[in-house]
Amino acid sequence: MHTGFPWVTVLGVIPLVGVVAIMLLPRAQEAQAKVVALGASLVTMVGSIVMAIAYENDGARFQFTQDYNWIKAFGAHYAVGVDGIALALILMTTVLAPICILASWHDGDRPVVDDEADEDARAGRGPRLFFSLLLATETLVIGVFGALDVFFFYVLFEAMLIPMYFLIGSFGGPRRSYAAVKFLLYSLAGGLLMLVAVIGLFVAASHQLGTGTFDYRALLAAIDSGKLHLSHGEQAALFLGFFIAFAIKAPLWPFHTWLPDAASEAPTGTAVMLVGVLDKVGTFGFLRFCIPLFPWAAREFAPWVMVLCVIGVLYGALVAIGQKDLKRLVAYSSVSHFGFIALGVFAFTTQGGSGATLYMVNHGFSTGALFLVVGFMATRRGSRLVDDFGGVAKVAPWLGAVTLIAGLSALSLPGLSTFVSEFLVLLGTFTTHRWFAVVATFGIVLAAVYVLWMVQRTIHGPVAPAVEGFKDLSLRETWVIAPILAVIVALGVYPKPILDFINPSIEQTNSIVRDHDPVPSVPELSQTNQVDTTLNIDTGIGAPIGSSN
Amino acid sequence: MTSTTTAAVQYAHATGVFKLTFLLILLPAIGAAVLLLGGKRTNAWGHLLGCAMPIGSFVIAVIEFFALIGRDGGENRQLDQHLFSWVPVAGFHVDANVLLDPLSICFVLLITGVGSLIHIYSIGYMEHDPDRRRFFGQLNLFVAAMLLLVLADNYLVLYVGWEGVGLASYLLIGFWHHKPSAAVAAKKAFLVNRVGDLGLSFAVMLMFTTFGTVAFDGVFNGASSGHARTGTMTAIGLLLLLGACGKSAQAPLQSWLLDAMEGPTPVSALIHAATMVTAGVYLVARSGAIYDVAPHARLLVEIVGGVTLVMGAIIGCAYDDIKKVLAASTMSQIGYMMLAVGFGPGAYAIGILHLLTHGFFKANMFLGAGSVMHGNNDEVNMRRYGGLRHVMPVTFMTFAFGYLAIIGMIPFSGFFSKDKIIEVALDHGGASGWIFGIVAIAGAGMTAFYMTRLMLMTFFGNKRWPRDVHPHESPKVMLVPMAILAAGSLVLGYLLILGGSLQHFLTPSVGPSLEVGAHTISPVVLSIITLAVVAGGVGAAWWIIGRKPVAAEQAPNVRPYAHATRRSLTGDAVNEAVFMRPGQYLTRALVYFDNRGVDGIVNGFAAGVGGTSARIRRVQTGFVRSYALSMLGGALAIGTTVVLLRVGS
Amino acid sequence: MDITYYLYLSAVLFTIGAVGVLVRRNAIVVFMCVELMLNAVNLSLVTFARMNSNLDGQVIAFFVMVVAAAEVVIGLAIIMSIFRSRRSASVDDANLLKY
Amino acid sequence: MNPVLLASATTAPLHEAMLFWILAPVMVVAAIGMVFARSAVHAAMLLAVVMLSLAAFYTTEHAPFLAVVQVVVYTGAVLMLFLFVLMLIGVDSMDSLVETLRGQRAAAMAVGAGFAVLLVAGLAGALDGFAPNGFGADAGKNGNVTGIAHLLFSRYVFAFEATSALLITAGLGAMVLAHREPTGERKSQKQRMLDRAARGGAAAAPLPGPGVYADHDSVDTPALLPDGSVAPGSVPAYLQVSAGRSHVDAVDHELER
Repeated sequence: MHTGFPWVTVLGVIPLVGVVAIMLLPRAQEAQAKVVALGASLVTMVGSIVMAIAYENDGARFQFTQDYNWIKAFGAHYAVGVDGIALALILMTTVLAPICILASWHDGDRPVVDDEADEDARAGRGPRLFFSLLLATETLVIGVFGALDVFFFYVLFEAMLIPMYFLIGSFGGPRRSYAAVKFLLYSLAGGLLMLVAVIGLFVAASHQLGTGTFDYRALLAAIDSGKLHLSHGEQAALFLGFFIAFAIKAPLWPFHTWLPDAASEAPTGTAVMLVGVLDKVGTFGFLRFCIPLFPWAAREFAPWVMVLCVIGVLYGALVAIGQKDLKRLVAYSSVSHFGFIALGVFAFTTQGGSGATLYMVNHGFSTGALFLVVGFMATRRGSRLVDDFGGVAKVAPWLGAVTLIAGLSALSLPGLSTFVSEFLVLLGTFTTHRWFAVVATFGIVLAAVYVLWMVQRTIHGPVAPAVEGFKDLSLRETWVIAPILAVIVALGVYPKPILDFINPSIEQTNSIVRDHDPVPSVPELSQTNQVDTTLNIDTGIGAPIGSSN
Repeated sequence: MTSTTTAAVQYAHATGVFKLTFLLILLPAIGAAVLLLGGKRTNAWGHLLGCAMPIGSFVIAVIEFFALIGRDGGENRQLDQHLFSWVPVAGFHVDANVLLDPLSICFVLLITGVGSLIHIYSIGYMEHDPDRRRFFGQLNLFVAAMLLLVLADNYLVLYVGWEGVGLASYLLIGFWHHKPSAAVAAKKAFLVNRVGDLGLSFAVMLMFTTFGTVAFDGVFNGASSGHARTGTMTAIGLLLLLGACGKSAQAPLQSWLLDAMEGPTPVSALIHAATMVTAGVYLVARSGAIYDVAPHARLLVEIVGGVTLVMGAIIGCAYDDIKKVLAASTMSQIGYMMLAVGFGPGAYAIGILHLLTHGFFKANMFLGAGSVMHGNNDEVNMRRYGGLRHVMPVTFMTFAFGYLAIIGMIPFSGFFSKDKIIEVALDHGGASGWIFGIVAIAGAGMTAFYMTRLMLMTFFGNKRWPRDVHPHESPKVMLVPMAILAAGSLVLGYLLILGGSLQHFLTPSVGPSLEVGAHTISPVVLSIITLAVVAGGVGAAWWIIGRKPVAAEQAPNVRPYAHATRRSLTGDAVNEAVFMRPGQYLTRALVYFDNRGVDGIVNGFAAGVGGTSARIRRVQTGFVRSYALSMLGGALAIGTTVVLLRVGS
Repeated sequence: MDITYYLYLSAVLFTIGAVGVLVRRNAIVVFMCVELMLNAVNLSLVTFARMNSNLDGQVIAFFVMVVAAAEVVIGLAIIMSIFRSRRSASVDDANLLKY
Repeated sequence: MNPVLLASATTAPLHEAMLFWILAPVMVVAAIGMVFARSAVHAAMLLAVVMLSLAAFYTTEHAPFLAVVQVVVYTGAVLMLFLFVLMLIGVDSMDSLVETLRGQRAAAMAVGAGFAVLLVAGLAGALDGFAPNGFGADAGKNGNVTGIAHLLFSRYVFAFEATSALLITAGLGAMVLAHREPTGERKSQKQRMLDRAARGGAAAAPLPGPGVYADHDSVDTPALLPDGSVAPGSVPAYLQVSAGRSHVDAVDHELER
C-alpha cells in the first residue's frame, strides 16, 4: 500500500544524513557541525513545505503512505503516511527545527574555562554531539507524527527520550542531571503503561481477527466495521494505558511537574524543541489513538479528562503567576495551554478538534518565541529570575518589543495566531460542555495577568543596574525570532491554509465518537420555517419568545 | 415587549467607492507597521507618515460618507465588503469582512477626524520625546484597531478590534514604561478590559450555539425571528454589557480609567475620551436587535449608565489632578450615553449624538489640559495652576468652549445632546423614567460643579505655580487642532440635531426613532429646569472655590466621604481586597502546593524508591558467607515449596 | 540394610558440608567443605547408578571428580594469590565488593 | 526380572551392611569434626577419613574404578594439594571459631537443619514405593572399568574431551595465578655469592646444620659453636616458630648453667 512520493521517509532521512555528515567531521572542524545541522534542517523544512503543497485536502485520509513488513513475527510494519493533523504538526516541527538550531548556535560549544573535573564529566560534549542530537530528535519526531503502525509509533515515542535526555543532561543548566533524570523516568513510566496497552491491543486484535496486527489503518478499519469489537472493560483499560502516557507527555495536570524542571534546565533551543514540538506528541496521541481506537472509553472518560484540563488551565496559569523564574513561568504557562489543547480534543466537536490541532501548531511557535526571548534575556543577565530584570525595553527596545509580542501571543491576543485556536477550542467546548468552557475561559484573564506582570517587572519599569549594559538583539537573534513572530502574525490573520487540511481529518476522527456537531438552537433565517427540532443546547432560562407573545 | 418587526437585516455588496472601505483600516495599519518595524531609520519623517495615514483614512471616510448620503435610504446604505475567509471550520465560518453603514461611518468619521487632529497636535506635544516615532506608530495602530472594531460585520472580527484597541491602549498608557506608575496603570487597564472581554467572548460563544453564526445579520435576524429563548437573549445582552463596561469604564469595571491618565495626554484625548471608551456604547447600539428582545438586560444597561453617571461626577469633584477630573467626567458622560442607549430603539441615535459631541468637546478639553501641562512642566495638579488665562489665552478660549459644551450651555453642542437624553429618560415613563430623569438632571448639576471647579482652579484665581515654572502658550501645531475641536464643540450639536438629521441617517442601523405622543414635561420647560440646575452647580462651585484663594496643598483632614471620593469611591481598595490580595495568596499557596504537593508526590515516590533501595542495598554486605546463607535459604525455600506442592497435589 | 541408606547418608554429609561453608571463615576449610559436598553428591550418583543398573551415574561421578580437581587447582591458586596480597585467608576479609 | 529378585533388590548383603554401619557414623563424626576443627590441618585429616571411607563404599557399590580414582585423585592429589597450600600460607594459626557475622551461625544451623529435613523427607517421599531397576550397576560383560571406558569414549566422548580442555585451562590458570614476576634482574649464583661476601658478616662457608656438636641431633636443635654457644641460623626460622623454642631455649638454658 504505497501512495505518492514517500515524503515522510524522505523528511525523516534528511536530518539523519545531517547526523552522519556531522559525525564524519574531524574534531578540528567540529564548529562546522552547526552549519551542517542548519543546512539539513532547512532542506527538511523546504521538503515539508513541498509536501504540504502536494497534499490534497479532500483526498484520501492518509497520503504519501508506505508500508513494509518490519517484524513479521508479530505483524509490525514500517508504515508511514500523513493526514492533515500529522501534516500540520510535521510542518511545525520542520519550521521550528532550523530556528532551534540557530538559537542554539553557541549552546554546544565546549566550555572555554572549566575546572578539570567538569571537563572530565563533559568529555563527550561538543558541537558535534549537540547538533547530532538535535537532528536526531527532529527525525524521531517526524517519524512519530508520520507513523501508521502502533508498534512503530511506540518505538519512536520511546526513542525520542534518548536524544532529549542527553541534550538536557549534558548541555543543560546547573540542575541538569536532576531535570534530565526526572524527565526520563517520568516519561518512561508513562511509556511502559503505553507498552502494556499496545501489547493488550495486539492481543485483543489477534483474538478476534485471527492474526494480530499493529497496522493502525487495519485496526481502524476493523473497529469501524465492527470486526474488532473491544469490550467496555478492555476499552477502558487500553484507553487509560495510552491516555496516561500521553497525559504525561503533553503534560496534563497533575502529571506536569517534570516540565518546569526539564524546560528550565534545558538549553534554550532544546527547551523550544521539548515544549514546542516533543510534547505535542502527547496531544497528537489523544487524537490519533485514544479517540478513534477506543471510542466508547473516550466518550465515557471525556468529562473526567476535561475536568483535568480545566484544572490544568487555571492551575497552570495561577502557578505561573507565582513563579520567580522566567523559564519556569513559561513552562507553567504551557501547562495551562496544554489544558486548552486537550480540552478541545475531548470536546469532540469539529471546532474544538480543529482548534486544538491549530493550537498545537500555534503553541509551538508562541511558546517557542517566549522561551527564545527569555533565553536571550537570561544569556545577557546570567540569571533567569524575574527580580533580576527591569527596564529592558528602555535599554534594548527591540528585545523588549519581541518579548512583548511573544507574551501577547501567549495571552492569545486577537490578531495573533493563538487567538484563533484558543477561541475555536473554547467555542467547540462551549457547544457541548458549556460550564467547562466557561471556567476555562477565565484562564485567558489569568494568562493576561502572568504575561503582563512578567512584562511589567522585566522589560518595563526603571532600568535595573545589571540591565544597563544589555545589548539589543544581534543579527543571529533577529533571524531566530523574526521568522517565528512572522509566522505567529501570519497564522493569526490568515489561518485558512492550515485549517483547510486539518478540518477533514478532524471530522473523520470525531465522526467515530459523535454523529455530528451540535446544531444551533435557532436555525438561520433561511430555515425559519422548519420545525425547531434541535434544541439540544440552551441556557435553560425562560421560554421561547414566540410563546410569550 | 417591544419586538421590532422590521424586515430581515440584509447587507448589500460593496461596489464602487465603497470598495475602498478596507483601505480605511489598512492605511493606519501600514503606518503602524512601517513606524514600529522601521526602527530609527524612520525617525526623521515618522510623525509625518503617522499623521498622513489617519488623514488619508479621513479623506476616504468623507468621500464614502457623501457617497452613502447620495444613496437612497434603507438597506442600500449598509454595504458589506468581503475581504477573505478568516476562520473556516465546519459549522463555524468567519469571514474577514468590513461593513459600512450609517452607524459605522459616524464612528469612522469621529475616529479619523478627531484622530487626525490629535495626531497633528501630537507633533507638537511629543516634539521633545526621543520615542516620538514609536508614539505615532502605536497611535496608528490604535486607529487601525478602532476602525476594525467599528467596521466589523461580525462579532468575532469586532472582538479582534476590541482587543486590538485594548492593546493599543495598553501600549500607549505604558508609553513611558520606565515609570513604574505607567507600567502598572497599563497592566491594570489591560487586565480590567480582559475581564470585560470575557463577557464579550462568552456572548459570542452563546450567539454561536444559539444562532450558528456570529455575523451581525445572522444574529440580528435570529434574534428578531423570535425563536430564541428570552433567557438566552438576556444572557447574551448581559454578557455584552459586561464587555461594554470593561471597555467604557462603567461600574463596576471603571477603576482603570483614572490610572490610564498616566499615558501621554493626546492618548487620553483620543483613546480615553473620544473613541475607545465609547466602544461600549457602540456595542450596545449595534446589538440593538438583541436588546430589543432582552428587556431585563436593557434595564441593567440603564442602571449601569445611571450609576456610573453619578459615580463619575462625584469622583470628578474630588480630584486635584486635572486629567483625572477629566477622566472622571468621561466616565460620567459615557454613563449618560449608556443611559441613552439603554432606553431602546428611539434613543440609540441620541446616545450616539452625545457620543459624537462628547468626542469633540472632551478631546478638546484634554488637548487643552495637555497644552496647560505642556506650559507648566508637565504639572497636573490644579493647585499648582491658577490665573493661567492671562498667559495661555488661546488655550483658555478653546478650553472654555469645551467647558460650556459639557455643562450643556445653549447653544453649545452638549446642550442639545444632554438635553435630549434627559428628555428621553423622563419620557421613558414609569418609576424608572422618573428616577433616571432626575439622576440625569442631578448629574448635569454636578457636571457643572466639577467643571467649574476645574476652570476656576486652572484659569482663574491666584497664581500658584512654583518659581521655576514659566507657563507659556503652546505652539501653533497644537493650537490649531484645539481650535478646530472648539469650533466643533460649538456647532456640532446643532448641526446633528437639525431636522433630526442624525436620527434619520442612523435609522438603517439602529432602527427608527420612536415617536412619542406626549412628553412628560414639555421640552422647553425641561430645558429651563436643566439650565437652572446647571447654573446652580456653577454658582455652588464659585461659592465654594472661586471666592477665596485656593490652597496650594490638599487639605489633609477631611470627612470620610470626601476621603473616599478622593480614593475614587474606594474602587481600587475593593479591587485590592477582593481580587488582588486573595489572588496573591492563592497563587502563593498554589506554588507551594505544586512544589510540595504535586511535585512532592512525584519526588516522594522517587525518594521512597531510592530510600528502599538504599536500605535493601545494605543486604549486600560483601560477606560471601552471607550470600551463601541466602542461597541455601533460597534453595530450602524453593525445595520446600516444590515438595509442599507435590504433597498438596 | 536398604541401599537407599546411602542416599540418606549422602544427604547428611551434604548438609554438614553446607553448614561448614556457612560457618567457617578460613578459605581453605571452606573449600574442604565444598569438597565434602561434592563427595556426598558423588555417593548419591554412584548409588543411583546401582539402583538403575547402569554405569552412567558412575561416569557422571567421574566427571564430577575431574571438574572438582580442576576447581581445586584454580581455587587454591586464587586463595594463594589473595593470601599473598592481603596476608589473610579469611573469606570475611575479602568483602570489598559490596553495597 | 522376577519378583523375588525385585524384592531382594533393595537389600544389600550383610557384609555391606556391616561396612555401612561401621563407616557411616565414622564419616558423619569426621565430617562434623571437620566443620568444627580449629586447625585447618586437622580438618584436612578428617576430610581424608571421609574420603577414604567413601572409597570403601564405592568398592561395595560395584564401582571399583571410582574407588581407585577416589583414593588416587581425591585423597592422593587433591587433599595433598590442600595440605601444600596450607603449608605455604602457614599452618601455625588456629582459626578462631567465634562468629563475627551476627546471627550467621544460628541461621546456618537452622537452615542446615531445615535443609537436612527437606532432603531426607524428599528422599523418603521419592523413594516410597520405588522399585529399583535391578541390583548392582550393569558392568557389562567385561567388568566395571571396561564398561566405564566404553561409555566415556562413546556416549560421553565430547564431555570427556571438554574436561581435558578444562584441566589444561585449569593448569594454565593455576600457573598464571601463582606466578610472580621477578622484580629485579635475575642474579647468577656467582653474583649472589659475591654479594654475600661483599656484605660481610656472613659466614663464607655454609652454616652448620642443626645438631652439630649438640647433645641431640633433632632437626630443631641448634648447632653449637666451638665455644659452646648456639650457632645462629642453624635452625630454619619456621621450625623455631612452629615447634616452639623448647630445644633452643633448653640449650641456651643449659649453657647458661
